[in-house]
Amino acid sequence: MIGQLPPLPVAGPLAVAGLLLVFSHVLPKYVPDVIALLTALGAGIVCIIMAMHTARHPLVYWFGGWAPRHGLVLGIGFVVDQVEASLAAFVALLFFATLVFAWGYYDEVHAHFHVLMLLFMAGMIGFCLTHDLFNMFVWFEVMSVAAFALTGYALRSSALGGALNFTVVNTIGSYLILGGIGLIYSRVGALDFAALGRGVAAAPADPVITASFALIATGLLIKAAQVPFQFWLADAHAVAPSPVSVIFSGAMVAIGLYGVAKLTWSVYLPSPEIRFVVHRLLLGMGAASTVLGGVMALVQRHIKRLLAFSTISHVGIMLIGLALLDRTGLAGMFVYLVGHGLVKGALFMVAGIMLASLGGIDEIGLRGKGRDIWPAGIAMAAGGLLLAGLPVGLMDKGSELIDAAIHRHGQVWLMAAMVAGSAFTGAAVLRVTGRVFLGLGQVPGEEERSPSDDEQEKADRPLWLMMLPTSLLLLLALCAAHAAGEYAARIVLPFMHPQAEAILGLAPMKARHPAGVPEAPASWVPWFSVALALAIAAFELTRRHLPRLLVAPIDKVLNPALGLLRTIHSGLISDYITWLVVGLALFGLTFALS
Amino acid sequence: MNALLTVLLLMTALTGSGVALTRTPRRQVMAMAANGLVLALLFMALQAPDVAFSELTVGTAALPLLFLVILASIRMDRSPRDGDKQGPDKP
Amino acid sequence: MNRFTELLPWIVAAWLLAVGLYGMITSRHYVQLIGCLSVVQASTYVLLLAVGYRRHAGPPIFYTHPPGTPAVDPVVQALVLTDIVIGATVTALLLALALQMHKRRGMLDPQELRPLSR
Amino acid sequence: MTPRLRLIIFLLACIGLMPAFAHVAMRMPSFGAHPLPYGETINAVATKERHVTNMVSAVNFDYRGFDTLGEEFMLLCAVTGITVLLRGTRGEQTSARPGVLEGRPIRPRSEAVMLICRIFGTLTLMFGIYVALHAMTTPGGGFQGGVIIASATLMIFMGETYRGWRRLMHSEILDAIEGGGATLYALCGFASMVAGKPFLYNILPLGTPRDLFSGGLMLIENAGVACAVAGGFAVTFLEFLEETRAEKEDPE
Repeated sequence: MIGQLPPLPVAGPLAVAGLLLVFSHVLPKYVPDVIALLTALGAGIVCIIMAMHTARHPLVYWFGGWAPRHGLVLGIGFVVDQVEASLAAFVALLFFATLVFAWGYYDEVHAHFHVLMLLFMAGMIGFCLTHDLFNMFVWFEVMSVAAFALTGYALRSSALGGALNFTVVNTIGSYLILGGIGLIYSRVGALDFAALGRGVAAAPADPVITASFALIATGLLIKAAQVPFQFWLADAHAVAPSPVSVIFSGAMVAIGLYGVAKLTWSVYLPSPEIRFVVHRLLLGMGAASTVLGGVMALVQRHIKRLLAFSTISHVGIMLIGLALLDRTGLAGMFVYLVGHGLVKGALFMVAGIMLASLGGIDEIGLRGKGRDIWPAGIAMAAGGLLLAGLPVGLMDKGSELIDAAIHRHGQVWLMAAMVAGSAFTGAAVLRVTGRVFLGLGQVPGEEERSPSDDEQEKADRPLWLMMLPTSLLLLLALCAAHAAGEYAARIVLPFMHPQAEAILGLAPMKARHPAGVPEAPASWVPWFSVALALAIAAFELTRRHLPRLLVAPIDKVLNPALGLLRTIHSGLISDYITWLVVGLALFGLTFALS
Repeated sequence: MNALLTVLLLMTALTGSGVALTRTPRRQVMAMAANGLVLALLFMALQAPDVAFSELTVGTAALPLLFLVILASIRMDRSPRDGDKQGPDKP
Repeated sequence: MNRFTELLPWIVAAWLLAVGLYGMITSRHYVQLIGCLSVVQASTYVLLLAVGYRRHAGPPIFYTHPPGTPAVDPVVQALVLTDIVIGATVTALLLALALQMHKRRGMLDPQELRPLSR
Repeated sequence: MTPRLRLIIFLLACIGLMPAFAHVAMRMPSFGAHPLPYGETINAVATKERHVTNMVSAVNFDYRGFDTLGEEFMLLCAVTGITVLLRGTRGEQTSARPGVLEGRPIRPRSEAVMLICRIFGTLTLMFGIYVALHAMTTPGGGFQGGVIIASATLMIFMGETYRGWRRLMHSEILDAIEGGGATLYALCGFASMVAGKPFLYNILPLGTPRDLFSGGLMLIENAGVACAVAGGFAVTFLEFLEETRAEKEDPE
């Protein structure tokens, strides 16, 4: 019975979406909402059941009954292990919360919103569960196309512009992935991950294989919005409807990074060149994204854009965890991914509450107007502290694991990047909280010069309905962190290439044996990062009362650099494509160095 | 490698460059149709009739048609730029 | 010369990618940019089908030839078919976005359009 | 960035990529003569196992049928997106009220044009159905056939004027055809599960090779694809052509 589950969370939502479209013209109001909610819930439950039943061995499912013969894979398989199932369950849960949040909001157009959301979810879950490279690409495209359409949903010129940039850049990424698939197929003649992993192990130094990695990783890193592919994200996440932004920042970007993790750890690991590139270039990209996202978040006034930049920063931290090529770091990445998704989802919901209740999204314009919706303010403050690194909950456990991996590799400068990213993004969110909900910060700083928008969303939902999923996500982000850490440390083992331990020179671990979570290297680090965040937020908010002698030099030093960063984030698609090619060239150069 | 494939590959590169380097959208549609046709022939030569067929229906007929329709509606578009109070960037 | 023709498919694929990206970077009209995207896509077609090509072999259709006659790889062809659908749908979606954009802003110059104004 | 700077950066990056490309291209498998175990196995066994002669269809609908499921729903996704994007500002009314349009004057087509379009429309439609039906045996299939069928509807536009086209094309029906086709594909998979087999397992009798109705479940999947593609492209054409209608003035 359990063996029949894997196709359900993908094919089920697809079929429901198709039926919704067929009957969209006759369904009364709220019925599409109920159906979509139940579908997301059902998919989540199925994924949780799968996660519970894969502790000993994975669920292997061959579509069309095409089990491999003589080692040759003819069909498409789902190999569901605990990593895949847990991640898919997280995606379904986030969709469930978002659909509650958006309850009754999208009733104008025949259930089209629900059709798109269900297809979006099915694409993401398929992407998580699949064990076939091209099938992964297909689900990647399903989720991309749904995301493109949902971004432009509001039909405002900023939304359309964001959607255009998003679509063009991500579509180039898709074609690069497809090129990479063609390259590795030419060498290995297979598409199944296990077969590809064997093929890479058989020819580890083949330039065709390294080139295929470069192309596929570029495509996926575009989705994961890492420097220098990050530009589209702020445009798209800032303008998408707030429930859609919840999914974008909470899950979609991280799912792109999961794709990188999957390919790096279970397919390409045997190649020394690729390990070199991951350990140098991807690590550098992660660190750069962490710092750049944090700095850019600090100078935004459009709240959703601010949150979007903070997503770049936190995904950068996840990329660091991935690229350390350390089991603990990988486990940390997964914990951080879920924790960040929950917190960032809740924060985007708060932004949605502002759009609906306060009729705006501009931090400076909303100063002091948030007092009536104080519960949202508490949620936002909590989210800001969690982003800053408050030592409770899943995000902290994730960064603790990543810290441990960093210490093992002795690259302490990465710690500085992580602290900077967390503190900056946390400070940005705390500054918004202080300004909107407490009315502080009369004199705006550098953020005043950033672009803004006069978006608003229909105010037709009671505050408690919107606060319900927000607080649910925050509570989930706080609970059971220690158990989650141990769980992650255990489940990453089957996620890795079968020869991973030999390749990475790790002490072999007994199969599926709890690895034990390493102790935190330095317990003052999270507190330091929170203190830094509070200090920056306080500085920004009390600018008016501070002596000019203190403020002026800081502004004088920082403003030119910030201005340059802002110029680079120009919003022009031509620039973005140029940076994309530069990123591709970076891969080429790093391979040349290896 | 036979001569036909060589010629078709070179023509693909040529017509593809033609699409990318044609600046006016209306002329580009013609270049796209030509490129689609050459691609379809190339796919025939690469022994992929199914793909050639698709490329012929999509790349040579359906997509250029959509481009033409969109260009026509852009040319006709005189709707007031109420936009969202942003107005056109160029006055 | 022989070596060159041997490498020609890969060169053509890379050239299409590069020239398509060049066209996009220098484009002054969004519809033209979307057309350039199809050139980038054409490079994936050429790459995939060239990977699946086999000399002195027929199409993977055994209607007139009996099964067992040498044939080219059918898998890449199936992949390219999917690719064509993806390309067509994304192109249509982009065109719809561009049209709506034109209605809002009255112009479609990618070197002027910014999602959020200052 | 100025266009000039952008171009310089782009060209520098391209030059940086040249050696990498050369290195990879020299090591690419030799064109047309390298082993491809996956495809060769399919070529060797598919006719025997699935009783079809078109290997591409066998891959698309059976061996890798799950890819095509995703592909159909991606199409559905894109078409839904296009509908949302284009209909959003136009509103539902215009599309639900065919023929009563102030904008486009009904310019009568000459009898000859109408006749030619009717003949060609019918022929195109027949050809589309023919192509869609022959998926299992010869080149062609639901996708190609679906696009041709959708193009045939355009002949109505050319022959019968905009009013006639709008009278015949209802977005509700096209939505239903499109969604129904894609759903049919998904239901094929569930039917296999109900029969106690893996998702998309070919549960129907396979027929004889070279026969039009060989392939078992693939035939139904193919029909689903044909409907989804025909409906999807027709909706796209419909929504796009709706945009060429001027609000107040006559374009021509």
